[in-house]
Amino acid sequence: MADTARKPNGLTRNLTAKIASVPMIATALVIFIGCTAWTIYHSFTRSRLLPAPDKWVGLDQYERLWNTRRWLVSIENLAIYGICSLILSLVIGFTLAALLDRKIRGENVFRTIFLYPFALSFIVTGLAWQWILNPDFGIQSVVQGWGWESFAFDPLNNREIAIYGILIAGIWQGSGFVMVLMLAGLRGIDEEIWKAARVDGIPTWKTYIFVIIPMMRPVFVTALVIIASGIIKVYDLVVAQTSGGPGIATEVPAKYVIEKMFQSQNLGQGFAASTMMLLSVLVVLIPWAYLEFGGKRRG
Amino acid sequence: MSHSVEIKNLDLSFGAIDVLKNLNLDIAEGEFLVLLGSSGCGKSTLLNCIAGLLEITDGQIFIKGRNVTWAEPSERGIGMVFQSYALYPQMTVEGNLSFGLKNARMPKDEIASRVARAAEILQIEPLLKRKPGALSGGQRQRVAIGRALVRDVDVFLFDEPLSNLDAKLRADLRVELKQLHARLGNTMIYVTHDQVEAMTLADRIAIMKDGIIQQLAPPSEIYNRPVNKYVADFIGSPSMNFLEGTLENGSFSAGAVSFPMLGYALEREGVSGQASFGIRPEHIVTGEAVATAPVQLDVPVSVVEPLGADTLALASVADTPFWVRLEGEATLKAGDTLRIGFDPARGSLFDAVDETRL
Amino acid sequence: MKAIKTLLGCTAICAASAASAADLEVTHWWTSGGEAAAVSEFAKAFNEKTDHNWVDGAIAGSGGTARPIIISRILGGDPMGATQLNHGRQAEELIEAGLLLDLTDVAEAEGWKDIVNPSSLLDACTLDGRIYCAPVNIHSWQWMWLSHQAFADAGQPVPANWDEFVASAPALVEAGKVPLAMGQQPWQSAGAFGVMTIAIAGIDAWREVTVNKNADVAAGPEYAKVFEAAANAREMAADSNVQDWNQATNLVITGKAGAQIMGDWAQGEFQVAGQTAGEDYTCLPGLGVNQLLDTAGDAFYFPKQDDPAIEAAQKELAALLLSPDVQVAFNLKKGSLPIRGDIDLSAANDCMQKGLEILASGNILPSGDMNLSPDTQGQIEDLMVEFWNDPSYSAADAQERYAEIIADAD
Amino acid sequence: MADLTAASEPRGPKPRRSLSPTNIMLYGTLLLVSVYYLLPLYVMIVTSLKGMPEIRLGNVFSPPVEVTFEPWVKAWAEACTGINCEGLSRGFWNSVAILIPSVFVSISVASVSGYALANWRFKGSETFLPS
Repeated sequence: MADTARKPNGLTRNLTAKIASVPMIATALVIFIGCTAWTIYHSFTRSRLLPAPDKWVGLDQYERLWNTRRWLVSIENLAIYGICSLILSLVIGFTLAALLDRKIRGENVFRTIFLYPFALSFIVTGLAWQWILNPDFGIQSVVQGWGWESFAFDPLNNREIAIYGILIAGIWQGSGFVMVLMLAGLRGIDEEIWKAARVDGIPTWKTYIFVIIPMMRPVFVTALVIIASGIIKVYDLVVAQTSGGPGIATEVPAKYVIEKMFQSQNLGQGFAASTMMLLSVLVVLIPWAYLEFGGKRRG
Repeated sequence: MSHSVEIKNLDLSFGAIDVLKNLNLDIAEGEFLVLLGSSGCGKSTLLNCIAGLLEITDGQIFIKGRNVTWAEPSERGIGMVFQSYALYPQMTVEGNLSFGLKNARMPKDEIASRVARAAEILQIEPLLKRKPGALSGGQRQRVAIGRALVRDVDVFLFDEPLSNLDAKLRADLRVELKQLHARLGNTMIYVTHDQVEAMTLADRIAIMKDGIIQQLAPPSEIYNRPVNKYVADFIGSPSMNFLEGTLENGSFSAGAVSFPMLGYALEREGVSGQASFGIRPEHIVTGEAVATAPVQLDVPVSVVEPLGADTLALASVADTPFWVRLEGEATLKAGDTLRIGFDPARGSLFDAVDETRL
Repeated sequence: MKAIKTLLGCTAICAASAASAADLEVTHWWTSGGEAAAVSEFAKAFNEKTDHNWVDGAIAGSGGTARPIIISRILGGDPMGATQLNHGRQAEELIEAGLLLDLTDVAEAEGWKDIVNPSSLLDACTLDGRIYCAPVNIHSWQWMWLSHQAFADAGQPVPANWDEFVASAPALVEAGKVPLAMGQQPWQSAGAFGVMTIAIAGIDAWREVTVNKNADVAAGPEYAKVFEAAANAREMAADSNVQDWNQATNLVITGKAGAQIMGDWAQGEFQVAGQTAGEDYTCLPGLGVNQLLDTAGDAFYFPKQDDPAIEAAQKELAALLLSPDVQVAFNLKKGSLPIRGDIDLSAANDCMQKGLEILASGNILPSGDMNLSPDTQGQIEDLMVEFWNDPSYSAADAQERYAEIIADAD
Repeated sequence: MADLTAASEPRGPKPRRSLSPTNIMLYGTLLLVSVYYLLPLYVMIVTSLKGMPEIRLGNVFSPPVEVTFEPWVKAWAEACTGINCEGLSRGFWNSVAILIPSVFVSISVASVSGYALANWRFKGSETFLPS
């Protein structure tokens, strides 16, 4: 708008572009902001099956939410899953990309192998890993069949480590895509940087850590966004693999929201939970955005 | 061993494609050698082979008398400067200069003194704490040179280091490079496709084509006595004028034009047959000087290009386009007839078939 | 198509309740083998006995998956002709919002008040004196299934009630059996707990808590006993490493587990396995303590439609669902009890007969579905699934949480 | 360096062992990781070729004793949802029917928006098109 004020023909400049952007801006405003506001408002009401804007209850839904063990466990699980999958996806994805970037034979075959899980739905992924991790006919029984009787590997049936069973499947599905992103990033690095490092006598691994990885910051940010969206999608995986069990050991916030809204028919509670999810996303996002964009302006 | 770099029978092929063919090259201690050629001629490839960045198919490479054919780039005693600068973007200038040294576990004070010396030589002391992103192209290239400098090596390799700079900066940095060479006295091998750089910087120029060195000689010899038509055509701007004709009894004739090759030192006595005669536009005289020239012609002018310091005129001799360089601002216009003259002894004769110098 | 049929229906000007043919989409989540066979009895009867056409809208997955889809379709203005729901409070708000068809005239014409037994089923369909759903069957939770083989292997007589069962549990463990088979789906944990409540705390305490939402009783000594027993049962079920209820039932069938607390639908599994009640397995209604059955079940609701022809078809289907021969055909396949006491079910097996007797004697409870809102039930399920799976969750803590939920219940 | 000076006259390409420790590490890691990635695919395919009794008996990794394509046929054309027995084919065509218009709509919306963003850099346009 300041732009318009400064230049007399500001309004007509790029007029077609401005008109073309109207639907997008309108959609963004109405859908994102409107729906968010609507959801937040209703989280302060006693809405059951139907939204009840007149049944105002203040912070009751939030009080109940934070007194619910299942919600606390869900948050904890999401944190464990989120941090682990973030780190592991990046590490595995980058390592695989770096290995494939060493001009190896059969690169296409390996790339396809690592990427195909990404094309599968979480439901299929969940079921396949549920079989594999099943102690009665999966890995555990096979290893025990080899004679190692005391071998125990049943993450999906053990409350303490069940969330890591989900993680195995999540990494399996998501890391291939991170690998492809990283590979594209590595291919985008100027060949002469590598030459310079060789002339300088820097070992390959050191070149990766001190030169290449810092250069790939934008790729890492992209990968981070994609992994983060995968973390939010973990709902499907949990439903397919464990339905939140054993007990409530693998519950996740999204599952809480959906079950409260549709199965328990308590929209208010579901909205309160989803508002908390939004809030936690903002808590992570705002400082990051501040550092990212605030820093740019200073520089 | 006065040879600094010695290349023996070097072959390089990628699959079925031969890039370098049985190449031999000796470079003397402290020499500034320029590898010159159009793109795809193999000059950068040769440089990468010397640096050890490409594995050769056959042959040997010696640096300072040591066989380094199988040595890693960092063990060859070379420093290299790249066209894209190839600085480490996330490190400061100081970091860029010292990274390789730190990695070689050099003592800290030694690193500091080397970095300080390089920074002093290249006048980049104020930039040491900055990152490459905050530097101009010229500054970046200095840092890149500095990174080669701190390695304290015998041979510097430059891979088109100035091509990414604008014309003005290029000229400035060219001069600085020449001064640097004079100050350091190292052997330098410099790849470029810019003949001005080659002519001004080089002690010797190696002109390459299709993976073969066509001529290896000091600039003046390359300019005055090109060994073949390709070299003659490649060097000089505008390039050499060629007349296609015949050489008989020491006399060259093309169409209506004919003149004796008086004073021209033929490679072999008594050759004759189909030949090209080449003469550079700047070796053609006009005005009063014509009177003393052995060959004098009246030619029609079709195009005039004033360049300020001099003027180029496109004329026609024996139905062949013929560029003439006139001193200063000439009062010439298209359609005029120009009287020109030249000395055949300053020209070059090439065999019409194998294009070698006659 | 629909429009043309409507047009034909209007121009024909037959009787007021024009019996013009309509396509009626019916949604439900009866997708397993036996369930599908049962629902096709409805479809067959509807297609044969009326001019209308049953369009099957089965939704794969359990009620938990299907219910949100069904409800969102009704709320979203794309109502189906009829839909299965558990009767109870799930549809309450839909009725209040005026989205469901009033079936009172059908009920009166068919005399549902007189034939539906127990009458509480019809109460669950009633709001402000109007009837909104057609109950089709009764499912009861209050059963314990015991494996004769497991007890024989342990050298124990088959218990006749919960206390005897608890007493024989150590012997079962010694014989390498899992005393109590238990799946890990939340509703299983909550259901088993409900069954134990009635058996252990007694009907009065249960009624005080579930119907009157008395949190003091929920925190009181009767319920403390229930939680102790549940904690004990949790230990007995510790080695039962299965997920689905039918896997748990299978442990009982194969004699790997001593018993399972599960509703009458478990009986279908025993039948499929070729076992005979009384010889291979025993069923104990009310855990052999309080012989009471609750009366949960399935009902059909009819979302309001603009088209009078469809409305007529909806009402015809409602009447048909409760007709005697359809009830018999459906319930024999489904393994559930019919909602009318005046029909002949001599083909039913022992356990089903036991259930019919209890039903006839009037020892019935209204189902938790009818008393507690889905929200409260959801909270109890969350509590139970955690309690049953986490040995460190003490009975006292769980009871405290339970009392909180009851105090907040509406 | 020691082995270099020891060699009489280095000439031509540096000799390399194809089974160098680096290569063993590289391909070893890749193959090992491939196993992790292929395991579920293997399990899915193997299981889909087994009959029901075999699935109940064996473990998920054992190859099928009797290969049967029946589950495939069943999934595609015969699997029942309620009393409809059309298998996946119905869902597949539904997916196609939804996919085509949704792709069309999203592409047209995105191209209009993309045009706007490409031509008009306004404050906050990064929000819609993070770069």
